[in-house]
Amino acid sequence: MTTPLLEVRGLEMHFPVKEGLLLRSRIFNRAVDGVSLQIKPGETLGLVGESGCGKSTLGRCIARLYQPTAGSIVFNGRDITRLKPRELRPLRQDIQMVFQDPMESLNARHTVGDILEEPFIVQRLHSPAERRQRVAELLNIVGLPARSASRYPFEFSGGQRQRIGIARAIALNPKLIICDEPVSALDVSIQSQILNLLIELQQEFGLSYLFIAHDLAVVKHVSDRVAVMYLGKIIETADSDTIYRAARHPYTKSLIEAIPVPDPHRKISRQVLSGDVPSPINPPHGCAFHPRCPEAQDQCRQKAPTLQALSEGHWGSCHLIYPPV
Amino acid sequence: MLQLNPQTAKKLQRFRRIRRGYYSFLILAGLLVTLAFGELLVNSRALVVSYEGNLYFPTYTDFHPGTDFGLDYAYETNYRQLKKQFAAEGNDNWVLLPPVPYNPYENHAPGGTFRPLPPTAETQHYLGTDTTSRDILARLFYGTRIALVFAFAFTASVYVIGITIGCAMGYFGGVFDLVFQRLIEIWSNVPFLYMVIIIFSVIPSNIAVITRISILLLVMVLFSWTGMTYYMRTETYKEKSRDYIASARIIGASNARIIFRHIMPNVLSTLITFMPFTIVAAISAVTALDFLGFGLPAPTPSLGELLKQGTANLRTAPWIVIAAFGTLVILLTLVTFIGEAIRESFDPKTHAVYR
Amino acid sequence: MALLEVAQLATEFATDEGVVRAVDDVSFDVEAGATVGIVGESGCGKSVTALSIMRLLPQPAGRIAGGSIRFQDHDLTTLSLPEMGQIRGRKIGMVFQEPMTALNPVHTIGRQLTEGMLLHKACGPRDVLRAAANLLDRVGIPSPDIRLGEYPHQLSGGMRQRVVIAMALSCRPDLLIADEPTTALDVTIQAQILELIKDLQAEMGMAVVMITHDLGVIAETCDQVVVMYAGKVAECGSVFDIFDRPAHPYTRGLLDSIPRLDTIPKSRLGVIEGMVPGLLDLPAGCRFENRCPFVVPACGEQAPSLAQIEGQHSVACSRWQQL
Amino acid sequence: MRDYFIRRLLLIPPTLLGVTIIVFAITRLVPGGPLERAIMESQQMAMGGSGSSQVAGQGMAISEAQLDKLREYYGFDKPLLQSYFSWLGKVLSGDLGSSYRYNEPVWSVIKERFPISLYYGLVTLVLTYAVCIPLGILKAVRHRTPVDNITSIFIFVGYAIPGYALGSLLILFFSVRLEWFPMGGFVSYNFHELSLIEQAQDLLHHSVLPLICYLVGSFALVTLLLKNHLMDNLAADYIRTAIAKGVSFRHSVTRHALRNSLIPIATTFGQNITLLVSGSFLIETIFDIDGFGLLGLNAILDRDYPVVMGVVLLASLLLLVGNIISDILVALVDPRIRFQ
Amino acid sequence: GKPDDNAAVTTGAEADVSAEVEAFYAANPEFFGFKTLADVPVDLNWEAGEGLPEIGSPEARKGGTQYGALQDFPRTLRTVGPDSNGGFRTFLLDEVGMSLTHLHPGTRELYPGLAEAWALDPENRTVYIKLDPQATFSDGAAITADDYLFMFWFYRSPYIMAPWYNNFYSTTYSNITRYDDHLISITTAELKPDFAEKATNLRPVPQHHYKAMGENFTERYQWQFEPTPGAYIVREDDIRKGRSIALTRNDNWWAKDKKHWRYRFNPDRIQLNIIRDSAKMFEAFKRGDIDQFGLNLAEYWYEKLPDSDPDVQAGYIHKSVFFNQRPRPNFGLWVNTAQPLLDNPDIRKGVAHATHWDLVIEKFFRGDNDRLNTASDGFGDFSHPTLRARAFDIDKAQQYFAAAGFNQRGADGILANADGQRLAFTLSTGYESLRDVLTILRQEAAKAGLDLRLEILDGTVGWKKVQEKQHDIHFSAFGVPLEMYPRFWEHYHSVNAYDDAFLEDGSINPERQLKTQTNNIEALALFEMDELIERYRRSNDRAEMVALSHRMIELHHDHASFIPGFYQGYFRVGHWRWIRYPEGFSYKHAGSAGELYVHWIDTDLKEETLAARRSGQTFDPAITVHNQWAE
Ligand SMILES: Nc1ncnc2c1ncn2[C@@H]1O[C@H](COP(=O)(O)OP(=O)(O)OP(=O)(O)O)[C@@H](O)[C@H]1O
Ligand SMILES: Nc1ncnc2c1ncn2[C@@H]1O[C@H](COP(=O)(O)OP(=O)(O)OP(=O)(O)O)[C@@H](O)[C@H]1O
Ligand SMILES: [Mg+2]
Ligand SMILES: [Mg+2]
Repeated sequence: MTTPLLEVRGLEMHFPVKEGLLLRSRIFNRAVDGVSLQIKPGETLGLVGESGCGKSTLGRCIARLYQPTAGSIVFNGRDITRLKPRELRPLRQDIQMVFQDPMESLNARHTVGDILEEPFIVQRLHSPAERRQRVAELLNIVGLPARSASRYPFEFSGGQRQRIGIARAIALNPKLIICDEPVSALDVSIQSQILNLLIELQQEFGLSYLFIAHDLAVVKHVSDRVAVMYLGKIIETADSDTIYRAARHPYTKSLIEAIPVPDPHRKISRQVLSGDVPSPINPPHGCAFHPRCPEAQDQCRQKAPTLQALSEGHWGSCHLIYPPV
Repeated sequence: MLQLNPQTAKKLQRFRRIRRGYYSFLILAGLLVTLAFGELLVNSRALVVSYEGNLYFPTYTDFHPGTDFGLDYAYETNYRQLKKQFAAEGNDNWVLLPPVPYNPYENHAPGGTFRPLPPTAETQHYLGTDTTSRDILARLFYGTRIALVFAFAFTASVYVIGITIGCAMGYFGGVFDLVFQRLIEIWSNVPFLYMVIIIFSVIPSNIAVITRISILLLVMVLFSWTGMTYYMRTETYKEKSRDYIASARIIGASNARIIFRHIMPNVLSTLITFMPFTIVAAISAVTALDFLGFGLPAPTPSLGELLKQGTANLRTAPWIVIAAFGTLVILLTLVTFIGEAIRESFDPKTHAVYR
Repeated sequence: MALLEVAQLATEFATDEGVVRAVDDVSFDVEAGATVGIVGESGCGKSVTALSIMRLLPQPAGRIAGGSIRFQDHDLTTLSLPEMGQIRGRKIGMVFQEPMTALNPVHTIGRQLTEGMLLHKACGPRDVLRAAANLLDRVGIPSPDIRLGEYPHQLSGGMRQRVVIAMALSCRPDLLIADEPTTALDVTIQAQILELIKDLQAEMGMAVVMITHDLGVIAETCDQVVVMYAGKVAECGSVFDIFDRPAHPYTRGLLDSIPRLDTIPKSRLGVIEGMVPGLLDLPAGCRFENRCPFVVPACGEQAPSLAQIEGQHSVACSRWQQL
Repeated sequence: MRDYFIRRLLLIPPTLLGVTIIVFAITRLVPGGPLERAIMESQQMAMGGSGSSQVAGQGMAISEAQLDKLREYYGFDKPLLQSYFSWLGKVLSGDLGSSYRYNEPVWSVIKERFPISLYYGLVTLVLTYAVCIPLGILKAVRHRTPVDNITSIFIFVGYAIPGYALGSLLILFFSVRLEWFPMGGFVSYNFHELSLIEQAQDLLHHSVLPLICYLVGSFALVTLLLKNHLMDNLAADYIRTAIAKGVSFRHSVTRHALRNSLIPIATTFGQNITLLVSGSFLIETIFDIDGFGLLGLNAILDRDYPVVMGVVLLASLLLLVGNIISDILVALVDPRIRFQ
Repeated sequence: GKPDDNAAVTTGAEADVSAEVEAFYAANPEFFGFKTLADVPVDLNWEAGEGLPEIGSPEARKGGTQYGALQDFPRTLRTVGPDSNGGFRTFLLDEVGMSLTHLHPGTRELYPGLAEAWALDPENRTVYIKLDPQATFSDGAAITADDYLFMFWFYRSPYIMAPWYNNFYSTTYSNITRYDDHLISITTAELKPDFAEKATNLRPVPQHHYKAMGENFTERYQWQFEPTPGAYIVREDDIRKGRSIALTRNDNWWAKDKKHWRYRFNPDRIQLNIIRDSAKMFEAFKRGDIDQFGLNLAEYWYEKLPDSDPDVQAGYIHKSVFFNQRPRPNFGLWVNTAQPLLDNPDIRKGVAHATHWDLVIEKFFRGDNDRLNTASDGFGDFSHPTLRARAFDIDKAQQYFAAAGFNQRGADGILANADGQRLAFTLSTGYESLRDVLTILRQEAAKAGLDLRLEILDGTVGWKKVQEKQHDIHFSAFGVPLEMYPRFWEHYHSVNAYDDAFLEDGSINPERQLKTQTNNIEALALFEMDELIERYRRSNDRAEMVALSHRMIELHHDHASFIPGFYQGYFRVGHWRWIRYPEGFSYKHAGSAGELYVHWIDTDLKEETLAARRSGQTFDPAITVHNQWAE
């Protein structure tokens, strides 16, 4: 068994909610509440879940954009949870991120050349001439014409912008790229281009991905393993195949059922989940999913389940699915 | 070659299309150029003097005592007289005077007493003279120049301070932000006139006019930068949470780099839209201060001083107030029009209604 | 006669750069009680088509430049504003894409919900609150009486979208236009909303124009489909025609590019290379010409017109027979 | 939200403390305090006056002890902090001290000016909103039409005109030349002899010119603010939703867009409240209106520090309270607002 | 004290200051004497100012309201203590009040006021005074000797917060003695030629009014009108704070039939409204809202109300100039000789010659004003008869500057010395309204190579600056009362310039420190001057004093630390036709047109004029110059 590239243990990110007369934070938004996961070199871990369940927060914690409240992040055998900004800088070469909204994540006042060159400048790599050379290479890799370097982001279409974002992410030859919903904002025809690109890059450079999305079909397509998040916790994780074939958690099941299938012949009636995702500020007692769970029982209301192994590589967090002890 | 960001180019294009603002801009730009070379247009020194075969260009050079041109005094030559004298002598010597042959300080009393003279072309006092017979056009001209330079300097300083502090507050947040917020709230409540009076009474008197103007500028800036910070703070705060900042952080960019390379340029473009209004405020403020007598040190030509003279002589010398008021209003209106046009072209309102 | 007949609709916008024809020669019919889907990439004119039907184009930039929209006995393009006011909300309801912004943030849900009902006298002032509460209940909002007094920001996105739907349905319209009603929502919520619309349609017997870019949604909800590309109809037909026998290369490309649960993981997905042409520099011929894998020089010369394949299935491609 | 307002209220005292400390310190640092003024008045030749007023002891030196006595009288005998805190102590017990200049309690000096400033402030405020809101609506709906352009020019020119300068011109033409309006003052000298209706007329008669000066500048800001926000709101999705329900355009403006556009105006309301009382001393000088602004200016020129401190204290307090009122207003018109 | 039968102010329960006053009298027996009529010397020569021409005109008619304006509302109705020195004080005291005797405006001799008769005892520096038994305060209380005793207590009391008064009344006078209710004597500390004047220009202070004197004097009496022996009173109803104040003629005025008083104080009411802006005040005058307006400034006389003005031409508004002869305010440049360079007499003389006052007088004041020649002009023979101020002379100025090492003109035409130091000084002033004068001086000085940097300061700041001796050259003037002889000590004595200015032998003390907060703002310290001043102070011989005065003025001139400016030998007014002055009204010593209250309002003329103005009817223009007292 290979050593994991990334190992996250019991990660918590609690945002203080300022309140009261003195703005003390007695209440916390438990955006990420005890998440553990592993990513092996060259592997893609898909992360799905509804809006607000903490996917982005988790990604940003791993990228050390946030300082996690608790838990540890071990990258390449090194605990990076508490590194100072200065110590983090070399690490930045290894972990990169691709964001959802390509327009938001590109500085509109910089040319594409500036944007792609910046990683090298910040990391003090290469001479100016080499940098320009590298920028041209990057543009070539992501399939943009070389003259794009002198143009501005808004002169590009959404898909092209996302390519620029990807080019920047791979500029420093990272080992892990956190893709935070990289295709959610794109049209279907563009989406497939980007997915293809990401997959090609992975194969070419041996990258690992943490691939965040809310579209399960997309996640399944790109991932080796999938983790399903609900309200700050991972409630089920397994090989992507297993998840779709043999999901165990009621939430995962209804999530899969909810995906509209582009096939008019398969008009199935499905079990529609009622209600909304509860707020992570005061999550329901017991199992966070119980208010929406069609199979909820008393113990679900009382005790929070923990993530347990269901079979080889398949973990779940539900009282009703634990294998008999 | 200057390569404009196409977005900026588009904004400029939009600006050009707003005719009221664009023409105001052209007029103001023309005015600025004229003012910059003002010494050639409005000056008591001659442009060219030809004396005994030599050519003299006194405008930007040292002063020439009267003795240089065969006169019997050692002080600055009176070129208007010299011109008359040369003409009377009828020899080859000649003098070329600027269109308005007066400087803003000299008391030129053609009638023999220092009194306001109505505008006449005959004495070349095209806008008349003020109560001590100084040429109004010259005083307006240089007063406007000083006011504009003052306003630009003021705006620049306010921006630098306000932006730096506001940005830092928004970016670092937390205690830093809280403390500064309180300080700013307190600071902005301190009456500004006070400071002007104080500084003006404690600065040593043996320093030059220009230094005193600078001190006035400093005091005004000291009490005006706070307004900018509110806007900068929230704006920075907003920008800070955007993904492009996250993507800069993720490649390891330092705080300084993020602030100066990323946040500033993004916030600044909207700040530009405030600029004309800051300039208007500066001109108005310094004019009001002059009007009250706490502004630019005498005898610096200034709009406020002229306005004050004008309002005190409304009935007898209406041309003073008309000239000063007219100049002030035209100037401020031009800048306001430009400001509005900039605002509109930088932040075009989607004019859409549904019916 | 169909409930709604859109014929050769053309809609233009005056922009800084010039006049943009966002919808060009679009025709389709909606039968009473049927569901018609309009699908296409972002910017292809779906919303503009819907807004044109409602005569809700932003003034003064937008205008209907040609064609007709026959709804029941009226040509909507020529109705006076007050007459249009009688149709809007009462005969045709509309659900918008963004539930976050579609509601007035400073008015209560109740006030917004009842406004249309009072206006069209769908019920008397005394019963209106009860009717509103019923409606909310009907769209699946728990404790509707309390919700009526709340403001939009106090509701989640899904709730808000339900309110918008309730508003659109408050006068029991004959036609509901739903412009991407679920795009901004989570999958589970999307499923809820789609179910809701289906149920309501069955109950009220209204026709629905469902606008979306999600082929899955189309497949699940629609009877008829109009595929749009760059302001024009590329293909239209029954949902089975489109999914089983796509005739237009664009429709095919779309269907190929979506990852399905049964595609092989990490395999190459089908792509449509290139970009949608800008509306300001449209090619003279077929608008899909620059991205089409089957392009021949003739495609660039003349714009293909909608040709009938069989029944209601038509396609705007000059080479459909060869493919 | 309640906590927010309580906190805002709690923050008022420290802010006032800071402001008053700074101003107090400044009064001590300024050369030419009340003492010097008193000495000067008795010794220097007064300009303008007939100068015949004979003062005993003119030109006599006074002893250090006597000087100290005067210092004590003017409260300049103690170190800065000590005298600040004794001032503060008095303020806390409701005593703002007494004016050097008027030798009356500061509070009663301020109180007298208050109704006058309040009158102009309120009328200006009401008129500003009464004119600007309809005008803003008109301009938003008629964007880029001749109506919009022409009113814009008027508004901007008005914005650029300094009110005090305009005041002199107005007096010249309307009071001196045409004698249509009085030359200034708040009311006529025989005001108290008039009947109620005449009093109202008199007040109005006196207010016209100053109000014009007050108003010219204030129109631009509110009108444009409203116009811009209304335009944004008219283009907003929820208006489309309303129209889609069959609501007429007029109602969509008045019932939907307007209230949203008033939110930013409510935010600026706080500053306008300060205008209520602070007025503009320049305009007040020109028109001899004995208001708050003029009081402040004169107090500064007269080195009447207790009044200065009183004015600063009150003005700051009003500004702070005004801002809170703004916040409350915003919270009232905008249910989304959740201050923390 | 005397029985308090007129308790206008005090109520029974309140503090009564009488005991304190009595105690003070008792503690200072050498100052407060109590004697009987028998103690009055018998050989006194009683005078009553007989034979002086009567003031005012029998034609004067009583009645009408006179409208005037004040720039600022009076800060107080007190006449003493903080802020009592405002413009309204003249109305309360100088013009409307009454003292024992007054100086006749024509002859400068004493004529009776509250005194019925007086007798001088030069040997003892004492004046005996018989009070007019008819004299009463406006509240009806009789004026008696006690009010004079109380006056001294009052002015020496610390409660009034006026150290100058405290000083003045304890050092100028040495005794007051009460013989009976209507006979007192007052002794001055020094026997000066004008001691009679000093002893009799005193006003009574009504003890009954100030019964409740104490620490809170300033606040308590802030708005209380002190009962006056004079013609006008301020009624409480007429005090409209911040807006207007009015004086009302007291119909029962005790002096209304007295010689010198009966034709005066004619208007029934004097209504004073507040108009802050002087330009606006003038407009109010032109509208007829104000009856008369001072036109001293050339700007008003020639520009704003020229002879050609329609209202003047139509005879509605009359213009009058009255020349006078009285001590002249010393407008001029006060040079701080303690500043570097300015300590050099050559520089000072150069500056004097580079200052073009004649141009200012000629072109700014239209030649109406005259050059002040010394700092002590207008004191009759006490002033120097021949000395002339240094005239503007570029050559001389340059010579003097050259002598001080400034002989090269810089690029801007300003002289510099070998070290490159520019010849530049700050010319400051606290007179905002005279800034034009300074700009003219500056322009002209530049011709002589002297750079004057202008500093126009707020009045108090300017004052503070000179008091701290931080100025270079300051443009200012000290108030000069109508006195017989000039004062020298506070301006020119070295004790007001330095601590220990000189060593024993008269040489300069090298360690002397500049003294601040004094009026010697030239930092003038001349050993010889000190001696002269001391002799002058000791002298009671008029001739000796005249000689000393001349010598000191010369010395001061030679020192060149004061550059005399200008004086105005006249006053001039514009007044509406209905304001009437006595035929040929012009008094040698008068300071203003209104101060004697000899004018009256002709209400018929007022109606006529206003009607004429409406109908366009005109009268003969009246522009009068009373130049019998022109110098
Ligand atoms: N910087 C932050 N400060 C405070 N709370 C935050 C912050 N970022 C996220 N949150 C909160 O944390 C929770 C999780 O947010 P997160 O963005 O991680 O969700 P997500 O799963 O990425 O949702 P989406 O699909 O909408 O992107 C939310 O309740 C959010 O409000
Ligand atoms: N107000 C407008 N002014 C100018 N052009 C407009 C305007 N509204 C829409 N358009 C243009 O019309 C075209 C069609 O827009 P439309 O909103 O119908 O697209 P859509 O298919 O609904 O896309 P999406 O899936 O993003 O909602 C776009 O290219 C757009 O640029
Ligand atoms: Mg997210
Ligand atoms: Mg759309």
